[in-house]
Amino acid sequence: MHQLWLIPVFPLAGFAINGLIGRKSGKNVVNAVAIGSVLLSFLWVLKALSAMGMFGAGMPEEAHVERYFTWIQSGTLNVGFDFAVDRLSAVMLLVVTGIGLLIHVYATGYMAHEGGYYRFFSYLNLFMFFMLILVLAANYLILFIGWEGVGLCSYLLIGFYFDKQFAADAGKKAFIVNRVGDFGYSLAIFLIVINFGSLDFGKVFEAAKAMPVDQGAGIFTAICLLFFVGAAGKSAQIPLYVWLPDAMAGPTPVSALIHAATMVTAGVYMIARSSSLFVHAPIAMDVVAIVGLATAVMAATIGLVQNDIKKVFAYSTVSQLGFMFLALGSGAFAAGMFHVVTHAFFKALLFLGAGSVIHAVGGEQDLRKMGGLRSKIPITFWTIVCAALAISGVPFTSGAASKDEILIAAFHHAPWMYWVGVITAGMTAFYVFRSVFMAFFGTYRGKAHPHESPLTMTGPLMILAVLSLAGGFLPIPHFLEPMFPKVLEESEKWLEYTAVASGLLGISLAYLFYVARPSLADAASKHFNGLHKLLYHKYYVDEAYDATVVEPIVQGSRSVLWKGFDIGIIDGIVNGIGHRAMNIGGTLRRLQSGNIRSYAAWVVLGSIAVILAMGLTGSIR
Amino acid sequence: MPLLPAAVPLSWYLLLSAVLFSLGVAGFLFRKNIITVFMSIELMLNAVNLSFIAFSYHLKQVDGQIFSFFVMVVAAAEAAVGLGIILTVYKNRSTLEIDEIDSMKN
Amino acid sequence: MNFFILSLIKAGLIAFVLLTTLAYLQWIERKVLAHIQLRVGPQRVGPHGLLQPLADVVKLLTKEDLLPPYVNKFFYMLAPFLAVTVALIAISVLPFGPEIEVFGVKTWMQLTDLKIGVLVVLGLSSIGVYGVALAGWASNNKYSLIGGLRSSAQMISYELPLALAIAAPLLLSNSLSFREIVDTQAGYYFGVIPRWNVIPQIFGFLIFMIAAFAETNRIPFDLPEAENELVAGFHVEYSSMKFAAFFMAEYANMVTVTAVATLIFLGGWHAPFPVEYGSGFIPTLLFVGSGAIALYHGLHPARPFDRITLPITGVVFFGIGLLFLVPVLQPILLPLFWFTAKTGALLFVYIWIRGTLPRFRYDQLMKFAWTFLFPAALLNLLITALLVAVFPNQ
Amino acid sequence: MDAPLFLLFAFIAVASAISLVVQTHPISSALSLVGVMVSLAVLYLLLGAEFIAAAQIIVYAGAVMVLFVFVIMLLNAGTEHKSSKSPMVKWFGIPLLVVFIGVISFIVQGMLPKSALVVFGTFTQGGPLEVGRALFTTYLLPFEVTSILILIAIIGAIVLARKEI
Repeated sequence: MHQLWLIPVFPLAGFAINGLIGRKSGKNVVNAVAIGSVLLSFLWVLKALSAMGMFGAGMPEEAHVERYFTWIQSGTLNVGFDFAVDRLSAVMLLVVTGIGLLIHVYATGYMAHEGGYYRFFSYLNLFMFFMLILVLAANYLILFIGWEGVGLCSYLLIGFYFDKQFAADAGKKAFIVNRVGDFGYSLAIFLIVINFGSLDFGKVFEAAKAMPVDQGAGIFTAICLLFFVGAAGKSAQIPLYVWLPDAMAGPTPVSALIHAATMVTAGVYMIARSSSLFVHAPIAMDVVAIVGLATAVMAATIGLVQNDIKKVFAYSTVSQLGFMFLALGSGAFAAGMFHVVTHAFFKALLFLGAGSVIHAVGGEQDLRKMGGLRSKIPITFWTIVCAALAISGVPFTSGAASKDEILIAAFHHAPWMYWVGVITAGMTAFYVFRSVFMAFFGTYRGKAHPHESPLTMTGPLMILAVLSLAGGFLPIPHFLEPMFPKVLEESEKWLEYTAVASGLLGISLAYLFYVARPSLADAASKHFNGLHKLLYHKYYVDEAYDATVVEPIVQGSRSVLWKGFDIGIIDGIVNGIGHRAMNIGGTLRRLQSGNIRSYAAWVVLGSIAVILAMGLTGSIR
Repeated sequence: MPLLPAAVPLSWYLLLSAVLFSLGVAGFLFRKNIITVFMSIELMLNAVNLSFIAFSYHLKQVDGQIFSFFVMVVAAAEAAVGLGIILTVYKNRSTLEIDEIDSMKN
Repeated sequence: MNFFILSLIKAGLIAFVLLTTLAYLQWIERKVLAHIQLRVGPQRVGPHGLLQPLADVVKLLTKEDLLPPYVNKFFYMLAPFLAVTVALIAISVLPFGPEIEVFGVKTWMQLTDLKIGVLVVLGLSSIGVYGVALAGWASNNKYSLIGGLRSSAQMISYELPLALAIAAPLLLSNSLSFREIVDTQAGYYFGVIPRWNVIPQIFGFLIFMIAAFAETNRIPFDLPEAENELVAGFHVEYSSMKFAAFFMAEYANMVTVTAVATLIFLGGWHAPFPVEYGSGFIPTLLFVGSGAIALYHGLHPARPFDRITLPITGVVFFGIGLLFLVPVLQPILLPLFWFTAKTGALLFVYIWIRGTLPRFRYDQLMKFAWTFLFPAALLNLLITALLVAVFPNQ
Repeated sequence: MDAPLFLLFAFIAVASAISLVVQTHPISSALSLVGVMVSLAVLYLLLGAEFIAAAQIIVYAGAVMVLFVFVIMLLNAGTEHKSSKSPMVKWFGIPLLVVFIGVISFIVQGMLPKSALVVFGTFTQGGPLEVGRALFTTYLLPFEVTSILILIAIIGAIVLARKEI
């Protein structure tokens, strides 16, 4: 026993303490509780993992399971409250607690002047709690607890500025879209219960492995597709990605922690976790790969023209998540998880850097009103450049290592996917550097007085910058290899070169358009006006959803459910009953003389009747 | 030949209890002063207590007495609250006639 | 039938002694009060006013019995007799001494012993409220009504601390029968200090005595009868024998309460120190000593009035003192002496306080009962219960 | 001695109860009820329930009824007027009661063996010791609950007795 339960309990305690007494206590107390709880959790993760031999002798391949108590027992179904740690969750644990710790530290600087300080940190701790539950879960139901919990926290944190309409709407949107995915996920859980009689990861995967690959394909496909629906909701894949860009309404640390580094990768984690099931369902794998690739392309194209710095990075997140799903769909689960980790580093860094920039220019998020910040906030600039290099796949950075593995796996799956992926990678490099150049080069176009952020913000930036650059050398794919089914892997050098070249090309194009010849960008957008407009308005997806889903539901509810069913039938029944009751009551109320003594007489009459009845039937003796 | 038996049957106690209870009911039905009505209720409770204790004797167990003890407690609590209500009623309506207090009718 | 005859004899004896005592208690009170206030008190009727109670009885019996109009006759008549009856009944469960043998018949110096004797006394004292309340109400007089209500409220309020104060020594004695309570107080700590409940229960005793003053409507708690505030409280309309009945009830209550205090707290008829140290000679010494003093004063030429009475008294006291030395009478007389001495001492305290303390205000009185006396009694009971539970064999 | 005592106090009880019902003045009714209670206490003693008898006197006669008498005196409630607004009672009351007593006595007579005599002193389990033991062991929970009940009653009485409600 490594007392795994302590890992999530620390943040939970932090949540409870801050939530209960945070309003009264000072900021220092809130900081200490929030950061301390996550720090303790992180240290406990390190202790538990090193006790398992992760950093030394090597971790055992089977999971370490801790069983606490039986949660649900119904018939043959037995769901325990169990936690488990294997290599996969070990990686996730480190990412979640490590990045989470950095972002907590960062947030103390970023949120220093915001209202609802204690509320923010108690939510953040609650999120950590649920995320750790999700990662530590030893069965699908516990995972579902965490799954729902992080969704709740995401909603709470997106809507953190609940007095602003758009933030509240964005929160609701995220919540509702996630519900769709959760519905798929819960259906998948039911199917698993029906087919395997258990929700335990160990038992389900044993049973799946024992089956021949081609057997039960239909049910496996169904389960996996439903899982993918859930994953698409949580990890923002087509068609459920629409909530993630709006989620940027929340505070920037939230975007970094929840909507870039951890929660949105929960879908990837879950599918990687279920890899034993997915290998039985090639159709589902193909769907995952294609949807992932489509998401990557679509989000990247939208990202090309956005002007809000956080929107750009949000679409970039969607796009990178698409890459991860591409990897999963191609069977390269380890590569997908590796990208989760590296992406957590550089995307968290990008968001935190963006936060630092926004902080510096006084809350402005529009790239067109920045510029020339390079010399004013140098630390932010250089750390963001590190992240941008990593995401663009420049050699020897973390992004290059993971992205190359994904693209190679995609090539082995289907060469056309590789090519589309390479082009997308180029676009990624282009739009990321576009925003870097727009923000940091040229002359300052805003009105604020930019200033560097405090050490609590730049410190995490620098740590993440180091990780973004050097994270590629972590032996994560090798570490995860035994967890997943084998993929044949014969790296061909030209594949890597092509990918790197596309990235570099993207960077140079961005330099050309936004530093060397700024006029070219305007000219291009004028020339491709229609396309630009289409991209700028995100393919009109939100509008389409409004027209096809939201409006019909609202209208249908209003006209059919409300006016027809509710008023016509339900109210009709209720009111009808009421009228009948009034009529009957009108007759009966003659008995209610209001005279206590008559009532008493009736009571006596009744008792005599009862006693007589009992005496005559002989039930008294 | 004694005029009376040396001891009385248990049923006499129960009959006494029944008679007292009926008199309590009668008081409840026929009296119009709300306090007297309340006292009739107490009389009924007392009658029931007598039954409890008679049965306690019959079964040679103390439990019946415990129940009558609880009845007393309830009666005391009831008297405190009930008399408070009566005082309030009197303050608001300045009458104790139970037939006059019938604003709940119809 | 032996039982009935014996009970009748005892009842007659007790009634006679008690009624005489009540009458002379009045005389003693007047005398003591007078001396406290540097007066002489009743002096005319008989030597030193000794026949004054008799004269009072005659006066009360022969006075016109007024029946004011507009009173509720039935209850007006009922109230005083209810009061005095209830007060006298309580005496029946009180023992005055141990089991004795007279002419070969063994009997207790008590009318009847009940397992629940203490509860009976408490119950009777709670019934006693009716006499007062009814008297106040039936007189159809606002002063008497207020007096009656005040008195009833006061008696109900002080009954709680009274009962709680009694409950604590009951825990020590583990019985509700007066006999057994007294028996548990026999014997001496270290051979000298009496095992009376008053020693561990000194607070209980004080609370009991304070509550007893209120319960009997005595100064400083005699609000219901406050002459200058409420004329005379609930019995303002009463005269003649009915007034005497209330008077008797009050004094009977005093005797009951002091007797209960003696039985529960002061060890009943047990001597305050062992026979081995000569407690058996105390009464003889006392009576002989006072007889000597009486003789001395009687022979003094400056007191011509007492030339006859004081020497006679002295001789009688000598005789009584010698009676205590007769071995056959000792087991009867000694316990009786101790019991009477203790009760008498407490009664003297009653009179003494009446001569000393002023009267409370009514709100002070109620506040004192509920905010101090009641919590204190409760606390005393709790602590006692705790100690009894922790040291069950002490 | 049992039978005369029973008959005497049963007679007093019934007479007092009738007096309760018949008397028009509330005070008379209240004192009649006290009479019922006191005679019932004696009957309890005959049945071996010493503690309950004492509690009957102290709690019922001494506390509850005093409260009644108080309220009656405070409100200065007079005699009742003759009026009846409930025809139900007027026409069916007496017959109903007669039927009621008849049914009950019929059932009681049938239920109990004739030989079940009440002899004073054969049942001595009603002292404070036994009652207390039962209260604090078997019936501990109900006993504690009554304390809450009494607390509620106290609060209720205080709230009701306030000047404004």
